[in-house]
Amino acid sequence: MKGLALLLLAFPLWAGAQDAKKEIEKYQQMLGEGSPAELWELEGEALWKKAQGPKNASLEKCDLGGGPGKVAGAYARLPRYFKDTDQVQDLESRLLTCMTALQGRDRAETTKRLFGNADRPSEMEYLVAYVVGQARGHKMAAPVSHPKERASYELGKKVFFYRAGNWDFSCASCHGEQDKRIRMQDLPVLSEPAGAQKAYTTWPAYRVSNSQLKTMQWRINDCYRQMRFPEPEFASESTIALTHYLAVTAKGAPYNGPGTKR
Amino acid sequence: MNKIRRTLLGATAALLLFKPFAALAAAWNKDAFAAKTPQDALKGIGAGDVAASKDLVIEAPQIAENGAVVPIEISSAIPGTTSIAVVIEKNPFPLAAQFDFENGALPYVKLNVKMNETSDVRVVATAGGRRYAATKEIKVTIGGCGG
Amino acid sequence: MAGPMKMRATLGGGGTAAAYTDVRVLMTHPMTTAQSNQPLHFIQNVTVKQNGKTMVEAQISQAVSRNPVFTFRLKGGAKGDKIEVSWLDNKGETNSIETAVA
Amino acid sequence: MRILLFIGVLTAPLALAEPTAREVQDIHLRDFHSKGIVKKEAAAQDAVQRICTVTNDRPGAEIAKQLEADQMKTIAFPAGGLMGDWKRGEDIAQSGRGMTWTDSATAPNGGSCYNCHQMAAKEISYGTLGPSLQGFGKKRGGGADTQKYVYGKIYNAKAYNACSQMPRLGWSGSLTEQQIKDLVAYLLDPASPVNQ
Repeated sequence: MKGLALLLLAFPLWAGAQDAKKEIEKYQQMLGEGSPAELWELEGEALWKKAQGPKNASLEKCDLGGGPGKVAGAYARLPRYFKDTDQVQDLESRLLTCMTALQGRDRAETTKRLFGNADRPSEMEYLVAYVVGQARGHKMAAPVSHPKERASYELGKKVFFYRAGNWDFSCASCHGEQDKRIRMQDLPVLSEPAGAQKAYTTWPAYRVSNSQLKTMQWRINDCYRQMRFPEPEFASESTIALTHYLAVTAKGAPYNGPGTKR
Repeated sequence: MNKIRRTLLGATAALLLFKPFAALAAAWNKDAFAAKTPQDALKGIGAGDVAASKDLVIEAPQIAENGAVVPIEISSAIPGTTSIAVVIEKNPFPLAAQFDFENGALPYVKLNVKMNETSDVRVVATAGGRRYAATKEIKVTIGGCGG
Repeated sequence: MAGPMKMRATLGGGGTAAAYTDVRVLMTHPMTTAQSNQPLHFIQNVTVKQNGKTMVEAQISQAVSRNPVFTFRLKGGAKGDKIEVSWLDNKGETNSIETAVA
Repeated sequence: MRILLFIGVLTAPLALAEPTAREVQDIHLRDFHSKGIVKKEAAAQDAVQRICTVTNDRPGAEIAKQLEADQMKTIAFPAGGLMGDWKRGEDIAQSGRGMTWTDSATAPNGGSCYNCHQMAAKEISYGTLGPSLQGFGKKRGGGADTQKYVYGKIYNAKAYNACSQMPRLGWSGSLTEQQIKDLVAYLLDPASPVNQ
């Protein structure tokens, strides 16, 4: 029941739509004030510092773009081009690189269980919570200077507007016009700075419907599920490019995650 | 009730040095929490007779998008408030929590509760041996007791 | 197994003397209900202490959301006050956290 | 053929940094995989999807007309009456299930109508991506032509507006003939809550 129909249950006509909107905003605000997301950050920090893998190493020397071990603010400047892999990487993709390079783990093992659940969150979810929490207050500044960054941004834009799947949707079908909503759910316009900033700076997020912290890769994956697309590969070029496009569009806004969502 | 409990605690403290929490377990009002109607829940916490009070404030959204997490903030301006209980009338087990305040804790709490469906949320405060209540209806669009 | 807890205790209320101390505490716990298909597992007691003195004693039920978050408010208070929050669940598991008021 | 030529002309002058429509499709086909009931091939574009994407949903009058004519040919209008049961139609309008990789092939699908449209006044949890359909039957009447239009629009919205954001619910196999008839009744039947 986590499809497009988020609010299948009708509630009786009791107030105007405006009042309903105001009350839902209040709900979301109060939700954010009491978020368990910080628990994921704590656990993620412990995992970040834990030595594991064949090389019995921690991720503390992982280069997220600012040099080995620099975590503070790193997320606000992702995705970006990395010389050692010669590609544009988002946070999740980069974490996988570090697990392989620093800890000596193989890709099959590190990608075996990327999306966890409330009873057993994934290592990726914990790590992501920690790293993004270290960027709170940092202004979004994903770069587009390297030729590969330019290409990634352009591809991301194309991916955003690409209509396909059984229902002919693109991201823009729902996130392309002002003041639209699905059921009661407001839809930010992600191709414009205001909407992209609002959404991007509050993801990844703790979702109370899953009692679980969800990553940006998950967010994109589940959008495609609801769009009736086939499943995108985790940290594939398309999903990284799409993330890059959104991050660049959101530039300038202070990062404020991990957020808390319904 | 607190006094009785504390006496019991004192009496058994020596036996419980290594498991201090076992003593607290005795302080869980099993009957009230097992009550299936709001009336029985109120009876269970000794609040059969309550007076409505404007000094007891429930801050909560009127609509919760997800009943699994409904934020509620409660504060009492009734002088001498020593306890606040939360009763969600339409939950299968209506009594959600009871908070006892001592030694200078303000009669204030903010917590997240589960709501099975749209329901009145009744808050009961105890002050000077008397009970006061406030009620707020919260609409739930997706119920939250399954998980 | 008891998962991590997190707590923040801050002075609030403005002015030079604090009007109150805000204690915000997060607990990792499944808080399963009788309606879920899992064994009933939930925190029953939460205790808040300030410098060793009990301030709040809470009895809670399965109706408190998964991964509970509470905010309590203690009168007055000063920097360095020791705040301790502990919980006990229906299976006898416990956890606690201690912090100094910032 | 004319349509394919058109795509070539349209994509040629784009800046070098931008991947072509064909390259973007190839990247999707490489990066997406089949899961559950959804096949990888669904990541490829048909003529409607491709042209609407490259023209920003504004293909121009002539191309639009041709696309719409092609799409019209896909609609299988059933013989006889098109009015089903509005009560069943309401359930279909409410349900957002179906066609995702977590849905089953056998459970009945919904139309997801309320995700995008206002319909019955009593349902305040409605989306606004599509126009409000509240009182639709009251305004349009329930004549044979209107029934046919509504049936066709639900079956294949692109036959009426080439780059409509509305899914082709009959053509894509999301809804059955009977389900679409039930939705026709939900919109047009004077007794339906949509027209109260």
